[in-house]
Amino acid sequence: MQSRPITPVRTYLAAWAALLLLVPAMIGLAYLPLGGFTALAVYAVGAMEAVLVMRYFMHLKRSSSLTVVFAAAGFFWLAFLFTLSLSDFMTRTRIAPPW
Amino acid sequence: MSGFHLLEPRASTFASSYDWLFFTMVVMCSVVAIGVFVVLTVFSIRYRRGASVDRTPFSGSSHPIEYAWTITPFLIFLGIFVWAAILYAEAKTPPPGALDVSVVAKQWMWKLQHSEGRREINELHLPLGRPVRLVMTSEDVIHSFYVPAFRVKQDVLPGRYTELWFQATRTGEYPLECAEYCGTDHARMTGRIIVMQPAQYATWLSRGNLAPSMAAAGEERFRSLGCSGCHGANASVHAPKLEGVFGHPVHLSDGRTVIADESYIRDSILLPTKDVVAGFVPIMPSFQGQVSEGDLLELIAYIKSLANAAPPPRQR
Amino acid sequence: MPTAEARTGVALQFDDADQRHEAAKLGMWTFLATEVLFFGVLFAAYTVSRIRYPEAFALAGGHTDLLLGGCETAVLITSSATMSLALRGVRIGASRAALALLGVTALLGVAFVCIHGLEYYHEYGEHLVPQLDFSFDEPHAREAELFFWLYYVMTGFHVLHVLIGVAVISAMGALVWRRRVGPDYDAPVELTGLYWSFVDVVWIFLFPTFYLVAR
Amino acid sequence: MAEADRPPSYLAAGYTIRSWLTTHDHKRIGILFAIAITAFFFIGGAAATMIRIELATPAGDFVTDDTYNKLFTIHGVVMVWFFLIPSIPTTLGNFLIPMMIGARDLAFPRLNLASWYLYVLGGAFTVATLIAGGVDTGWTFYTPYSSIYSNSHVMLAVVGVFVVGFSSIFTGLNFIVTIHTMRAPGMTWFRLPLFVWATYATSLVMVLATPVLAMTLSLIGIERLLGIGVFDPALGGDPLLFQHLFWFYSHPAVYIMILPAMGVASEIITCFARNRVFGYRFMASAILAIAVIGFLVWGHHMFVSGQSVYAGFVFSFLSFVVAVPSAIKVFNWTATLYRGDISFEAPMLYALGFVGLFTIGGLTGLFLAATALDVHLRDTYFVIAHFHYIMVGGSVMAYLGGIHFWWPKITGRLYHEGIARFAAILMFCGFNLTFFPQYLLGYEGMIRRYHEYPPQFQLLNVLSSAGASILALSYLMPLAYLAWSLWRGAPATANPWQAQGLEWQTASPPPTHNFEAAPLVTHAPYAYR
Repeated sequence: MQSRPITPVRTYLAAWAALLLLVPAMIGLAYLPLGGFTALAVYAVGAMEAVLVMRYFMHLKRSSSLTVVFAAAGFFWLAFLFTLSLSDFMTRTRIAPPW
Repeated sequence: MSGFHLLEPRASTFASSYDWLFFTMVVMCSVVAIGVFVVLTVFSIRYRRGASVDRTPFSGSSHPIEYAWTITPFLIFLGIFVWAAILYAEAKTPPPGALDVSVVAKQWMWKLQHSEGRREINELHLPLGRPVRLVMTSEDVIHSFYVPAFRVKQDVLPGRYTELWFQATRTGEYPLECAEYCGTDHARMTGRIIVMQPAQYATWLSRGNLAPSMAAAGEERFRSLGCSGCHGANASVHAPKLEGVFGHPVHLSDGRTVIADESYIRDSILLPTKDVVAGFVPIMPSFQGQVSEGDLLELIAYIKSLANAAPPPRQR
Repeated sequence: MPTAEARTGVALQFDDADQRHEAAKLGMWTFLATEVLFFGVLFAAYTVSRIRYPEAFALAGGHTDLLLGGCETAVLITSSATMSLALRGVRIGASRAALALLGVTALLGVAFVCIHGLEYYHEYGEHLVPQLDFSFDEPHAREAELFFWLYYVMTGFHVLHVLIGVAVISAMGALVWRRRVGPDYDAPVELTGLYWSFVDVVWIFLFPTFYLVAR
Repeated sequence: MAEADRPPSYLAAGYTIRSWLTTHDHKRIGILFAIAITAFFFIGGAAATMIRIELATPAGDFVTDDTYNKLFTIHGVVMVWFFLIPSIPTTLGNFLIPMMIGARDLAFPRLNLASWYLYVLGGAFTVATLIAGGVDTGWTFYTPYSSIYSNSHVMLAVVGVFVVGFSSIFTGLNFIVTIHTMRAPGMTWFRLPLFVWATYATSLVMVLATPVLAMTLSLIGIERLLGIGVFDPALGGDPLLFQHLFWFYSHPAVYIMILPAMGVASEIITCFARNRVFGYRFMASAILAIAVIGFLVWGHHMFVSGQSVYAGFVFSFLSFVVAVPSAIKVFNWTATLYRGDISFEAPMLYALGFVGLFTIGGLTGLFLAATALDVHLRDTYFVIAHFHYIMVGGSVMAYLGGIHFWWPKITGRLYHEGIARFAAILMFCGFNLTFFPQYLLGYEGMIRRYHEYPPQFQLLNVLSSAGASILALSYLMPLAYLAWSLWRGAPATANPWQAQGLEWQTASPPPTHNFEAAPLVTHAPYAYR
């Protein structure tokens, strides 16, 4: 039987601290006057946090590439859903104004 | 079984270009299908068990032929895609100067109104050889305006406008059908399109009920709903003037610029705080629930009639 | 082929414990991929609505409680960390520590639900529950109601996941207590940890979605 | 090994009903599924029969408008979710996947059984919908009709589909994990039979698409219950959002139906042509390509729905792209016959029928992928004919071909070959007579979901209804002679077709744990020569 990897405690604590620091960062960004980019910046921080959780708390860092592919698949397919449905919602204008 | 025919009549400009593409595809697909079936049959007979033929396994690489039959269909598909896309873009772009007709669908009937004011139910009289543009909405569920002889179809949605245009090329009567399932009497939500010579059409239009034009009715509503109190020429309230707006770009308070089309005017009446014109305060109340779809179309017709009026000097 | 004896303790379809562990883990990740799409539909509905009504969503988004939301985020992140540490405890055979950490995780989960309940209660007081006695003094009342409807559906669905997680974590505590899991066999705890951290990931995206709209 | 030492077959592992309802054996669960989906096939078929009777005359004289609407809805709901989607994966897939990869069972046998119970529960809701008075939204549940306007039992129907969706997710998850982790020694990815590849790809689609449907239907349920939601325009929603979400599932669902059928056809054609499949790697990649690209084409159902023109172009282009791997597969099956040693037993007739009908169905799909052509054909009988060619001509033919092919393995009995061949040919003819006229009807503008139609369409409709009666007969025939073979069929040997594949290396019917000794795989599949 293979031995399972034992992650050191300080790795978990470091990840936890980083996550707790990113939360106020996210809130702070939301107050910055970046116009349309605020949402983008906030969700980018969110994505960073999600990656941290998945890498360290969900041990993707030490998992096989197959596991990483499966972990990414859900998000990847969600991206299909978003891009292609937004390709409709964002472009509901005429090709050329007929006037 | 009367009136059986295999070829659907072609009664619009779009129908002929449509059928060209359609029958090209029919020929092409038949060639492929027959080709596959012939080869299947020949192989089946030639290599049937017991026949004395050379059965030494195919030894060469299968890749060249596989790439060939991957890339060839792809290129043909690309061609069809482009051809169809060009036609589709054309069908989605009404030409300028089209005759406008308003369509309101509801379970299970079509209510149509010409901009001159004449109303029809489940029937649409049209002049030959003139582009016609329908601005359509639904009062309940999704319907679909479909005229097989014109090869055109467009879903009619509640809560927004969709448009459809065509130009009839043959006089006569053609069935109009609802193509999107809409409940109990979906199958009976049908009607007729009657294509007439322009002169006849003009006579037809002037006969019948002497309703005011849609724009005139809209102007009347514009007053009775109190719109003129703010948007009128002598209003004291700081509201955008509506002369010369329709069909022109409007700058919004959030920096975007939109073309003032039917959908924009509709949204401005129902959701006045959605797209606020730059330099104005969003103080207009929503008219959601106070105006019917028909009223709305009349109001829009009125605002449209102001499209070419000179905008009054801005009082800022 | 391993003999029947070599397979004792592992369900019959598997060759050995490694194969079983690998299968369980892959199964969990596949399940989480479906969960991403479950929540994804709601996020898609939210995104489309927000694109249609940006001002309304900005206004309505100002009525959520950022302070409580921030606390919930911190609580959930911390619980995710304690859950990982609990798994580590099981793996190195420190069952007492593992038990304690599982307890803390479950309590943090309960705390999250309680804070959320408090938030829901406040919003009820402010008439922000759609269809109940919704009233919104600013413009865009109808679209704001849509925002709050999405808020309740999405956070409610998430809270449901948290509650399931708390129940499963408690069950894991029982397994640790009864020595049914340990250094030789930790798959149930590992899978629970994956699920729990996933619930955390969902919240990390829910938080900016409802609490940080145009602040 | 002496006869007495042989482990008992899986059928002899228990004879009580309880032993079946609590089994964890993938083979027995496969049979439970086969029984359940056959029952639903005939429920859906009964609705189809009534539809065809109504459409034999232009007037709406056989059933009322509301009844007709409920008939086509229940036909769609039952056939899509309770027959076509589970058909091949849960029966043949369940039975064969572990054997084909040399495993003793699926990775999660209890989950597999739970999947069957969920199917039955979902089915119970659907039957309850029928008993309560039916549902009239069409299987597509378009909003706002389904969420606000329909007065029928939408909630019950939606719950049924929601529940059966979980059955689908669990089955898919089980297959994915099994194929990844439980292959026998030496069974590398490129030694997998194409049926395993097809089932794997199908499972990916099931797992990644079904949640979207489940959640979307829940949103309809909430909207209907509470009167607020994201789909109804009167409430600020967008009905096209529903269509996007619905087709994000329901277009890939078409590939859930056809991919396993492609796998079955590949197994049968290679066996009866005694030839390696032409271009194995191309075939395997084509299967995966179809599964992935199949997720990107859903908007071709919405060219006239009010979707933006640009989105229309994107979806149209991607739809043509997904047609390429489908074309490859047809060419490769044809090429597999080249220099073969072909015999025409019933499974082969079904498989060849499948190739022919799938070709026609696929080619007519190109018309619907082309934006401008779709404008006229959308919601007409052209669409109906197209997808029945794929789903009935394709999937059902392949399903029956597979059932015949593996019948000796599953039951240990041989069916009557002559009757089976006759039924296969009858089915092919009946099918074409039923559905080919519908292409012509579609081009002439006959709309789907109409119970009344203009008289000039009657000739073609009568032809179609006549074909349907032949088709109905040809579906009842296998039911009868296969059942007969259970009692009177000759006992089958382990490998009656001299087929390759691990499932043929064990007894017919196989022992509970499939193999007496774990197989070791040393070569690629289809080593017929």
